[in-house]
Amino acid sequence: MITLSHYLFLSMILFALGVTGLMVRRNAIILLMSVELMLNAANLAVVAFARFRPAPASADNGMVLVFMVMAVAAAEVAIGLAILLNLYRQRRTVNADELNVLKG
Amino acid sequence: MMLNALYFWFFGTLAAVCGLGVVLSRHPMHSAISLVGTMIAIAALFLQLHSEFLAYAQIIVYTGAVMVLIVFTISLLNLRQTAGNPMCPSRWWGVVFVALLLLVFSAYQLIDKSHGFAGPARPSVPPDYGQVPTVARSLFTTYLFPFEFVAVLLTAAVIGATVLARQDPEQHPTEQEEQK
Amino acid sequence: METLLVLLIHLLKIIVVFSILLGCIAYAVLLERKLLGRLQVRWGPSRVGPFGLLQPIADGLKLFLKEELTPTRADRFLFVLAPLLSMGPALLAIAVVPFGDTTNLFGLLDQPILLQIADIHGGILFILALTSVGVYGIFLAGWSSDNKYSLLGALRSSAQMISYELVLGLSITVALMAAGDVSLRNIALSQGDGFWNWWIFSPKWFVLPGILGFFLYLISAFAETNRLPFDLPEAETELVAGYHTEYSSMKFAMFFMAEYCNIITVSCIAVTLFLGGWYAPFPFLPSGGLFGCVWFAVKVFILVCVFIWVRGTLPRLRYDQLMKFGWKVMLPLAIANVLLAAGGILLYEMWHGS
Amino acid sequence: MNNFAVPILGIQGIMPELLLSLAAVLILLLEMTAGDREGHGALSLSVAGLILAFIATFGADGKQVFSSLLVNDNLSALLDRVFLMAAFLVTLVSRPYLANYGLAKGEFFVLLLLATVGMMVMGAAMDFITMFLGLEMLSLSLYVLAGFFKKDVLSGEAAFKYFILGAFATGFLVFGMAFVFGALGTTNFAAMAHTLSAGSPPFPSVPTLLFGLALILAGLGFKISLVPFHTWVPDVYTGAPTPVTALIATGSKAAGFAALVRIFMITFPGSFQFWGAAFWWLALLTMIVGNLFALVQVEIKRMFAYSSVANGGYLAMAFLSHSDVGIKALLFYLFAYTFMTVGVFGVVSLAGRRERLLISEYAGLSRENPFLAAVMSLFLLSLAGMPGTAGFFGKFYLFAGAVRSGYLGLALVGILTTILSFYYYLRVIVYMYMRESEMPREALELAGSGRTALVLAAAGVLILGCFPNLIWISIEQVF
Repeated sequence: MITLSHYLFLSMILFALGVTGLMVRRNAIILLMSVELMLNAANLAVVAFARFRPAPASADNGMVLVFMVMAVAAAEVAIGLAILLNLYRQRRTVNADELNVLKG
Repeated sequence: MMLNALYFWFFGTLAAVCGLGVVLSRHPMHSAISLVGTMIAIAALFLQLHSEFLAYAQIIVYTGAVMVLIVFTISLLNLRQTAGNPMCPSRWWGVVFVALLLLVFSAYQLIDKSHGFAGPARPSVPPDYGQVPTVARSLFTTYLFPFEFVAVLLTAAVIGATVLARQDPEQHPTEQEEQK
Repeated sequence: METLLVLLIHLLKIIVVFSILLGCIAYAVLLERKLLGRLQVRWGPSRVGPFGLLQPIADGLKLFLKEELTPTRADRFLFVLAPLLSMGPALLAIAVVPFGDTTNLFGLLDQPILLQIADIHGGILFILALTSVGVYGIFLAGWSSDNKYSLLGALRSSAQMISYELVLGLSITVALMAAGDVSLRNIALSQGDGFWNWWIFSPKWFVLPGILGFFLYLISAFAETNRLPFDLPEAETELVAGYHTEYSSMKFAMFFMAEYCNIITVSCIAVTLFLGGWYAPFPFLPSGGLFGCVWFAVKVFILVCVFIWVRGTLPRLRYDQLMKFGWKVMLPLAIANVLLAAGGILLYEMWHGS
Repeated sequence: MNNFAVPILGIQGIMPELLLSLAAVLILLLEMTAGDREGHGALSLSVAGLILAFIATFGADGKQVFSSLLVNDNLSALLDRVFLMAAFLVTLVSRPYLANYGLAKGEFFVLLLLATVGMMVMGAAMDFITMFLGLEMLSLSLYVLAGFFKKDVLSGEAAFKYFILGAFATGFLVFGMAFVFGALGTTNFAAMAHTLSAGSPPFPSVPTLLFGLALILAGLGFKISLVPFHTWVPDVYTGAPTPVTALIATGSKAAGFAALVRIFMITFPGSFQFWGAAFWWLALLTMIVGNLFALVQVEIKRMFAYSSVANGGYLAMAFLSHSDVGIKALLFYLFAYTFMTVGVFGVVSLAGRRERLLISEYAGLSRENPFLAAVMSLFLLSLAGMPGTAGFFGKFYLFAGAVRSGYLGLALVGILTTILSFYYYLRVIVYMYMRESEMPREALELAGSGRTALVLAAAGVLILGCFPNLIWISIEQVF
């Protein structure tokens, strides 16, 4: 039987993969994609929770949340790619390790 | 019930494997295509969870807009394979941390059966659960403000993206078209 | 036993619909060549079989037997994936199109069956979702070929498809608003009793938004299917066939079939949304059961002919013209149209007391 | 046709936000039609919008609007005033600063206004959905503003780092929201509090809720740059255009605190035993790390970046106090902090045609422009917590609150680090007044709106420092 914890577990795996991608990859576009993976994992968790809650009255609430996250993700990617494009024009690279004029 | 489980395992595995592909692929384009795979698999799982509207929205918004934008940028910047190891070995401690987190969470999930965490009975859902009209109605009534606000947010994003990505005309007039 | 029967019926439906669809695709090619020939005052294919009717089979055989080529520097995985991604969504879209109401096959069955493979609630969204996946087929084909013409073709095509998808979405919104539903079957059901109830002419909004919506839909459908006058992605004269330059044999055939399949699908959607679906133009003509399918087929046939006719008559646009047209003419018109339709519906409902 | 109930709109409830958005749209139209090269039109429209919005905040009636997604209470009105003040001062500083670089475009002001709208929505949010949208509006605008100097490598890199780490934090925040939603079945703060007080347990289990809250804390901790999440701060503060830095340091941080207050102090006061310890450690670490790193910096923006981190630590201390005392101290400090931080970054923006990056470059500023040196000293003294300035009372209330709630150790650390901070703040004053510049510079001219902004900020610091009651009265009305 497929239960809530199946979905949560999958969501957790995807989230962890996103975090891992952000940590180990240096290509900026892949970093961006890892963030998307994290957001997707969160969306999956919300939808699963909404479906499995004892009182599904709150389902719309969760779905609107997911929908808003999607819309924001689209906006975020647009901005992120614009920043990347600008960066690429300046430096001819999108490798995060080569961006070291500012030393953290 | 069998079919249900099969469906979950198929798309769940697909999502996880494609997610792994995002992290491990050497070429950004392969990562992107893997991510598209993950998103489609998640949309399929949304369908299983009776969230029809979100399943379509997921595909239309993510694969249809977000990922196309990313794929476009990859090919515009013509990012070829990075020489050597695309991963950064010094960051693997972070991975260990994430793995630990995952382990703790899953162990806790498996142990904590007392709260019914491991297997609540699936509650029956109303027939219009997650359908387009249902979600639409709450978007235009209860959640009217977020709906309108997200429009403002997208406008801000459009302004921002154009400000950054637009090349000032005196520089390279020929590349103007590509920015679309 | 009951479930087995249901499954069997579904399977049969799928087989029937897809075999008809594949046949239609094959003969749409022939139709195009014949019609184009006539438009250009020549005969078109006429050697294979009577009137060239076996030409599609010969074409098919030729494509099957050709050698498969893969460029050495191509990205092999994506190179193979691309035609599949192009073909798959194109074929799948037909699954939600309602060809007719219900039928019991002249009394053969006790219970009427639906003349539609799957009546899903969010039918039109399903199709939009598939369209957005279809972009990847073309894009990846161009990208993975490692050929600059292919890449340019692919970039152009996806940019074009994304731009016109907005218009497409907004133009169908008009029909969705009038019908108050997103299920294709319900939309078709809302247009019975005569052509004046079809959403293209509907009095609900005083005719204009319906017609405008239909033509906006048609124009953006031309762009979505990469047909002339919007066939920039494969413009032979400048791009050497664009994204499928490097494809041959079966893989090429898949792109080819996907294109014609898309033409048929967008025609089906246009018929369902704007032209009354399976309903006859006058209420006294029969449109139940298989008669509906006939009406549906006739309408789709006419639309496909329009596609070919346009190809025969209009010249190709320049790329920047196409983009400008999409963003500066079509999109504002589509948005205005949605507002107009909304206002029309509001007035109508106030008038009729809803 | 389905009829559905039209929701109660409550337009009055979002009047300030509406006015600002309107101003933003007008600026865009102006840009499109008139070609407002020097940004004068954009500046006046922004200023008008901000002032009108400020007036509109006094219409707060404590009602929840838009199906209780937003609340229009005294707290949100007060926070709105903090945001609007920060945005107002930053706008005034921006025009002369941008004009120096020939970049005074209308879009800058549009994004600045929209970022402010985001902050205000965040401050008024009573629901995860609105809070998230406000946060994203704010963040997306700021990412772009940080990279507004397209030709500048530093600005591009700052925008990139801010974006990637911000998106990372957003991921955590959304994941956390998912789990809190799962645990309580709603995204509405009032409904959550109600569910908890009604005694119905979180749905799968209590740890689900705590897991979600921890992730949210991490996500918002980024926004307010608490210590383990502060790594972006020095780079972004240094690379971004200085007025934008001022906004990130004040408005954005205040908005983050507003969200934290709404979630942790108002919605989940009952689970203090769980999150209280987290705040204790975060505040401690933030104070120590911020001040220690600020000591060793040679670049001025980097030093102020760490100083801003340290101030975040002082603010985080407020969470440990009993809720209403804590919130009041927090609000007061936010006012004070806004004035002095916008002030110092304003001076940095305007102290020369090209920015002075190093602290040593400030040598001899008192001769070039005595006014700048004087207000800078005032802001620095206030940051250090000198009596008679706003910073003194701000810190006093915070430390007093901590002591009263029994966190003597933490307050002690706060006081010790404050004393430490005297060194690096006073060092700048020493440079300005007692060192001679190596190469003599001519006298500096200050553009009108920049001078106004600095005068206003200085006035704010002095008034709050001498008559704290003026603002304390309206803070008292919050509860």
